[in-house]
Amino acid sequence: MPHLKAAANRALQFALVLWAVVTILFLMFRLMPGNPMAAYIDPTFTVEQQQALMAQFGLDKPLWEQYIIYLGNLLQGELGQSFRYREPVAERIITLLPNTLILTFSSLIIAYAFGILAGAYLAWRRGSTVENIAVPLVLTTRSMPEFWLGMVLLAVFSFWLGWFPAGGTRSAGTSYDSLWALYTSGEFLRYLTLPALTLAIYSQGLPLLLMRSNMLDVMKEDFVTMARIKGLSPWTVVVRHAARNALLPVMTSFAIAVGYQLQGNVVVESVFSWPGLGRELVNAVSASDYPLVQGAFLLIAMVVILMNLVADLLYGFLDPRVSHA
Amino acid sequence: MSETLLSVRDLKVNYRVGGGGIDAVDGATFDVPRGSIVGLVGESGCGKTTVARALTRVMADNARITGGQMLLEGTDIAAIPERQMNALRWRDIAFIPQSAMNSLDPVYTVEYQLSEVLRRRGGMGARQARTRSEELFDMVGIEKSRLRDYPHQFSGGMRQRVAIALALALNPKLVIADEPVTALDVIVQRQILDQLRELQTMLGISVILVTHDISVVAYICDMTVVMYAGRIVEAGPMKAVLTRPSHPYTMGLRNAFPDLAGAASGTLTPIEGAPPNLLEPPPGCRFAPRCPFALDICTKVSPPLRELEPGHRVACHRADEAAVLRELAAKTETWLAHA
Amino acid sequence: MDSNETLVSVRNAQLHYGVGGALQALRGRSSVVKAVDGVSFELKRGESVGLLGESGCGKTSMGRLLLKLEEATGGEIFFAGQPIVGLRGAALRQYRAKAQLIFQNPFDAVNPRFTIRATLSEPLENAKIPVREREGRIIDALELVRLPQPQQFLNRYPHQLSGGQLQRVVMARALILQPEFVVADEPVSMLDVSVRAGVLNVFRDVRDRLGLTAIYISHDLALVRYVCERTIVMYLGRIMEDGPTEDIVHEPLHPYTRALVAAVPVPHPDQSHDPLPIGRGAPDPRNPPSGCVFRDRCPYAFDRCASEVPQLRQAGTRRVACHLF
Amino acid sequence: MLDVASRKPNLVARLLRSLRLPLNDPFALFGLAIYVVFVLTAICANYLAPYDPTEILYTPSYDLAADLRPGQEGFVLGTTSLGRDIFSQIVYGTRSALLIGITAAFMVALIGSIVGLISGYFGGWVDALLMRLADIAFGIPFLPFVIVLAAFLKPSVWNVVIAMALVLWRDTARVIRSQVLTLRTRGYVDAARVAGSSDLKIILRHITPNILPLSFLYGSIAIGWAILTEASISFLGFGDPESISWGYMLQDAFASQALAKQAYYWFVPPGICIILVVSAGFFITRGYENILFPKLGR
Repeated sequence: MPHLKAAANRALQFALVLWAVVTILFLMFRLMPGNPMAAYIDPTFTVEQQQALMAQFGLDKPLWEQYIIYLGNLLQGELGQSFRYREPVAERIITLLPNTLILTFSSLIIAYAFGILAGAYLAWRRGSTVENIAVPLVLTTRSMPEFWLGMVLLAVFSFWLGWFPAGGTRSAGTSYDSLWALYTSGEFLRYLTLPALTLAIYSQGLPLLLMRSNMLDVMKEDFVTMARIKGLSPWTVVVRHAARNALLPVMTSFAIAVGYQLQGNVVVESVFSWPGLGRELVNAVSASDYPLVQGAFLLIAMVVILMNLVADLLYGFLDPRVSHA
Repeated sequence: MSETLLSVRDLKVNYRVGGGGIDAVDGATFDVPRGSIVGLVGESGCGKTTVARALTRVMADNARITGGQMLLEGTDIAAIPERQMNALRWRDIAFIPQSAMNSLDPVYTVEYQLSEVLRRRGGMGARQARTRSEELFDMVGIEKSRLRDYPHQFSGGMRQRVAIALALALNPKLVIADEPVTALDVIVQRQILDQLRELQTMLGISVILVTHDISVVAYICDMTVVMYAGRIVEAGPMKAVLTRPSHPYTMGLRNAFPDLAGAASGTLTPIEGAPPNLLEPPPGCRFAPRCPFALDICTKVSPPLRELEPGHRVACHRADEAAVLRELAAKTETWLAHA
Repeated sequence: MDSNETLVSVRNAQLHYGVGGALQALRGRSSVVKAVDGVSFELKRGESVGLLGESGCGKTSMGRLLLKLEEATGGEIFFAGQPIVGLRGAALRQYRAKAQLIFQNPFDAVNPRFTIRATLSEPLENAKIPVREREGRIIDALELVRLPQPQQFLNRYPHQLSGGQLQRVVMARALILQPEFVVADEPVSMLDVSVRAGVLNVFRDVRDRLGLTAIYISHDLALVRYVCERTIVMYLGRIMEDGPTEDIVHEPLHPYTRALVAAVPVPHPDQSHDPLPIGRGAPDPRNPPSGCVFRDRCPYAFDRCASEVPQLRQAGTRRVACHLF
Repeated sequence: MLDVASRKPNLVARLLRSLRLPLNDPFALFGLAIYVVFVLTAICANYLAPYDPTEILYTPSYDLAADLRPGQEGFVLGTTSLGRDIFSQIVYGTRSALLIGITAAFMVALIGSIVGLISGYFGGWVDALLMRLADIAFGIPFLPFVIVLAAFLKPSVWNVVIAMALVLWRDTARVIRSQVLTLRTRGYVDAARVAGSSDLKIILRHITPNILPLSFLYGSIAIGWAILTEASISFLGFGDPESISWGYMLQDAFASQALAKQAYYWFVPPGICIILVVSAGFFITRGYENILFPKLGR
């Protein structure tokens, strides 16, 4: 029973944070220097379109009234018209979301698989030369600008060796009737490899260091010593007891890492011209396409906030000391 | 089978610290008769826990057995290879930790941790392990339904009962309990000690009880081994050692313990000073600097363990004057004059 | 300073913790832990009382209430006739100079970064004692607690002292402003047995010389007996029995006190091994039994114990909270 | 007992020791060396750089010194497609990187520590309010936020600093808060209260010295974040056009097809500089032991 109460509590916090970010976004765009109307109306729109948008978003009304309308529109998914593409912002960003998510999750899965195994291994080989080389190396990957790493991989594997395409998600001219068809086509993997690898190299540092430091802590615990005194095999002691406990916080950090990774995507998608939300946001800002900027930012923020909530719930769910309080 | 289950002969354990090393145990010799409870008593840093952990051969990374023998029914478990030693673990030698709170894995149910030992170490099948687990919980007085609970759902006393059940899982010959009741309140402590005694006599196992509390030794132990600064200063039947202490340290310890049954205005006499720094231990008897009866020889030659009466051994140059020293030690001025 | 003046008077003191946030209170019965649940007693000037009980019985919380480290959630506490609940500002500072606490863990009670001189001058600074007088008062305080050649300790750091020495410094800090009332919370439980006697003797000697009114909190009846001529036995936040220590040791009245006295082992072979007159269960502060909180473990419990909370009543030389009397 | 120097250690020694800088550790020394080199470079950039980083250069035979390989025509690291000296750009880039890095890190560490201290020490509704603010800050994706800021404010070096001060205090605050929560339960804090010390005095004398190492650690992490963020922002074209930064160099190289031209001498050195400065921060504080997320201690 207490577990449900905690979950409800967290969900309430989720709604509160989401509402706050939405409000911040609203204020930022309304209080921006220059003409607040520009937040939704581009001079090149036809007069009728301008009137329609003016009414729809109550741009001539006082601020707080606009805010109420804004929230109302938001709930119905109404985010206004993109200046450049002349189509509803909502539809456009929804279609781009899967590209970003597949890039984020594929790279994170590689990063976490490698990080957890390497972290556990490094903890086991505490104080060895392997550790003295590996840990600084990992730190360097944490100090690397992701887009620069992308540039180097592109220069080597694409332009020099030609193993991988230079960008995008499919060769020019080919078309797929659905996203699923695209994602499952063999060719797509060749496009996904470099950007996913770039993000994976950067983000594997976190699970690796987290797993390593947790393992070192857990190995000192009494129940690990007791496992050895019981005569259990080293494998059982290290994997079944030490790693199982050390894994707990690493798994919860996965959800938060998705939030952080979404930020990394912004630049990596630009380097690999990967049609995701990040690149869309960058192009929209360059083109001062404000409704699209709002929409893209909002969707990224929602995924980040959702992931923070998932991390909380995961933490409670995974650790019996919380779930069976 | 011989009357003694385990005899420890001149055991030495060294901790590597920085450049040098500390002889935390510097030549411990004592026997554990079959089917008896031996109290290993001493203050913090005297080496009692090091002896207990040495018997399991699972010690801190920087600790090594550097001398002596530990003969368990003739096998020297100080010397046998790791594989052979591991075969003995939990089947012959089991261990009860001080606070069971973090000695049980928090993410597994108690039943999982019991059956893990019964199946992996005891070779039992799933069903057989199940019935044995229930039997063990009955023995220690916990309802079977609680097998499915996690360690954090048990109170301090209940967790200690789980630890006892775990230790008795494979009917070991020897159970080493490292301060099993220190972290418990006095009523629960009494109930756990009674249970430990009851199970010990029923199963006929030998127990080494490591503690700093003489009253606990008086309550439950058959034999007593008193340690100070890595050495054994006195050992023998509990009644003899506690009623006729023959080493000044044992005498001093007894004065320092408040006695509820004693007179109200009894004064508590401290032993002034502090245990020696084992990095550079003083020559001769290590208790000499704090001992009110120390002679010149005490600071030069370390006294060997000599037998005063059958089974009652003392490491003190003035052991034969024990009766006289005991009278003097009972008076507070003896210790204060020395301070 | 006539000796039968009541210095400390506690009337129905309560300290309840709401477990779980306010939101939980909104939705369901928020489980409240009653650490101190209606405790009343009085202390004459110069009197020493032992507060005895097992962990979780509320003895430490009672000590913290008296020293205003926790704010009582019910009842009143008077010091020399003045109410201390809700005391603030200058009046609180004055009270602080008169009432002091000796801590359980000497290694935790002194800031590891402070020299012994800095540790002892903090109370002097707060009491605005002129700088030139401080060194002298520090030396006097250290001599009072019988620390040999105090001068050599002033520039040392806590980790360079033994447990016994550090506990003497903690005592010196508590006594440096000549308080009237001292609470000692298990002051020797962290020390080796051979060192305990020394610290206890200092405490007894100083208390008698300065005529202090003292409360000695402990779970060890034998130690309480050595220090205080009166003892209050607590269980699950309530007083079970209050009276002269010798009577309680030799002729305990309340069933819980009987079990407590019978359970204490003595350091010589001939002691009784017969089972304790008490049920097994552990006290659970979250949902204590109705009526008398001890009834679920009491061998003499009868129906009235469940329906009516036993009040402290006079029984010979003692006060007992039990329907048997 | 080992004897201690009788003279009372002076303030500076105590302050340094309270930061617990592990100067005997090879990594920390390596990190410190990198910082020293880059700070010196930043200070005397105009002496070290042979040319003005934005000046279009010509070879002695008057044709555009474009796309020259390192060593050609005396250009240590070669030139860009526009004929500008890469080495000079790197030297001047140090200036903006450190300027932004240190100011942003100072802001983040300061705000985070203060929020963490107050909410950790006082608890109650103050704690709840500040931590909800932190949750909201955690809900804002940082880089996208900086980009959206760039849409309004005219591009400038300080956008990153403002954005970090507004958002990135969140990590430091949460970590400092959990540290303060443990410190608050320590005996010596209760002892100070019983000794009559005021809350402010307790915070300054007992709590703050113990959290300094942690805020210094998160300060150094923030330096890394600031430099990486500035580089990303400039790379995306929202950087400050007047000031030359490593991010701008990479954007310039990327836009001029340096990858296709395999002009590694152009885009690899700025990346290496960023890695050196950012990793120096980690090494100095040996932060790598806990370079991870703030432990999810609620």
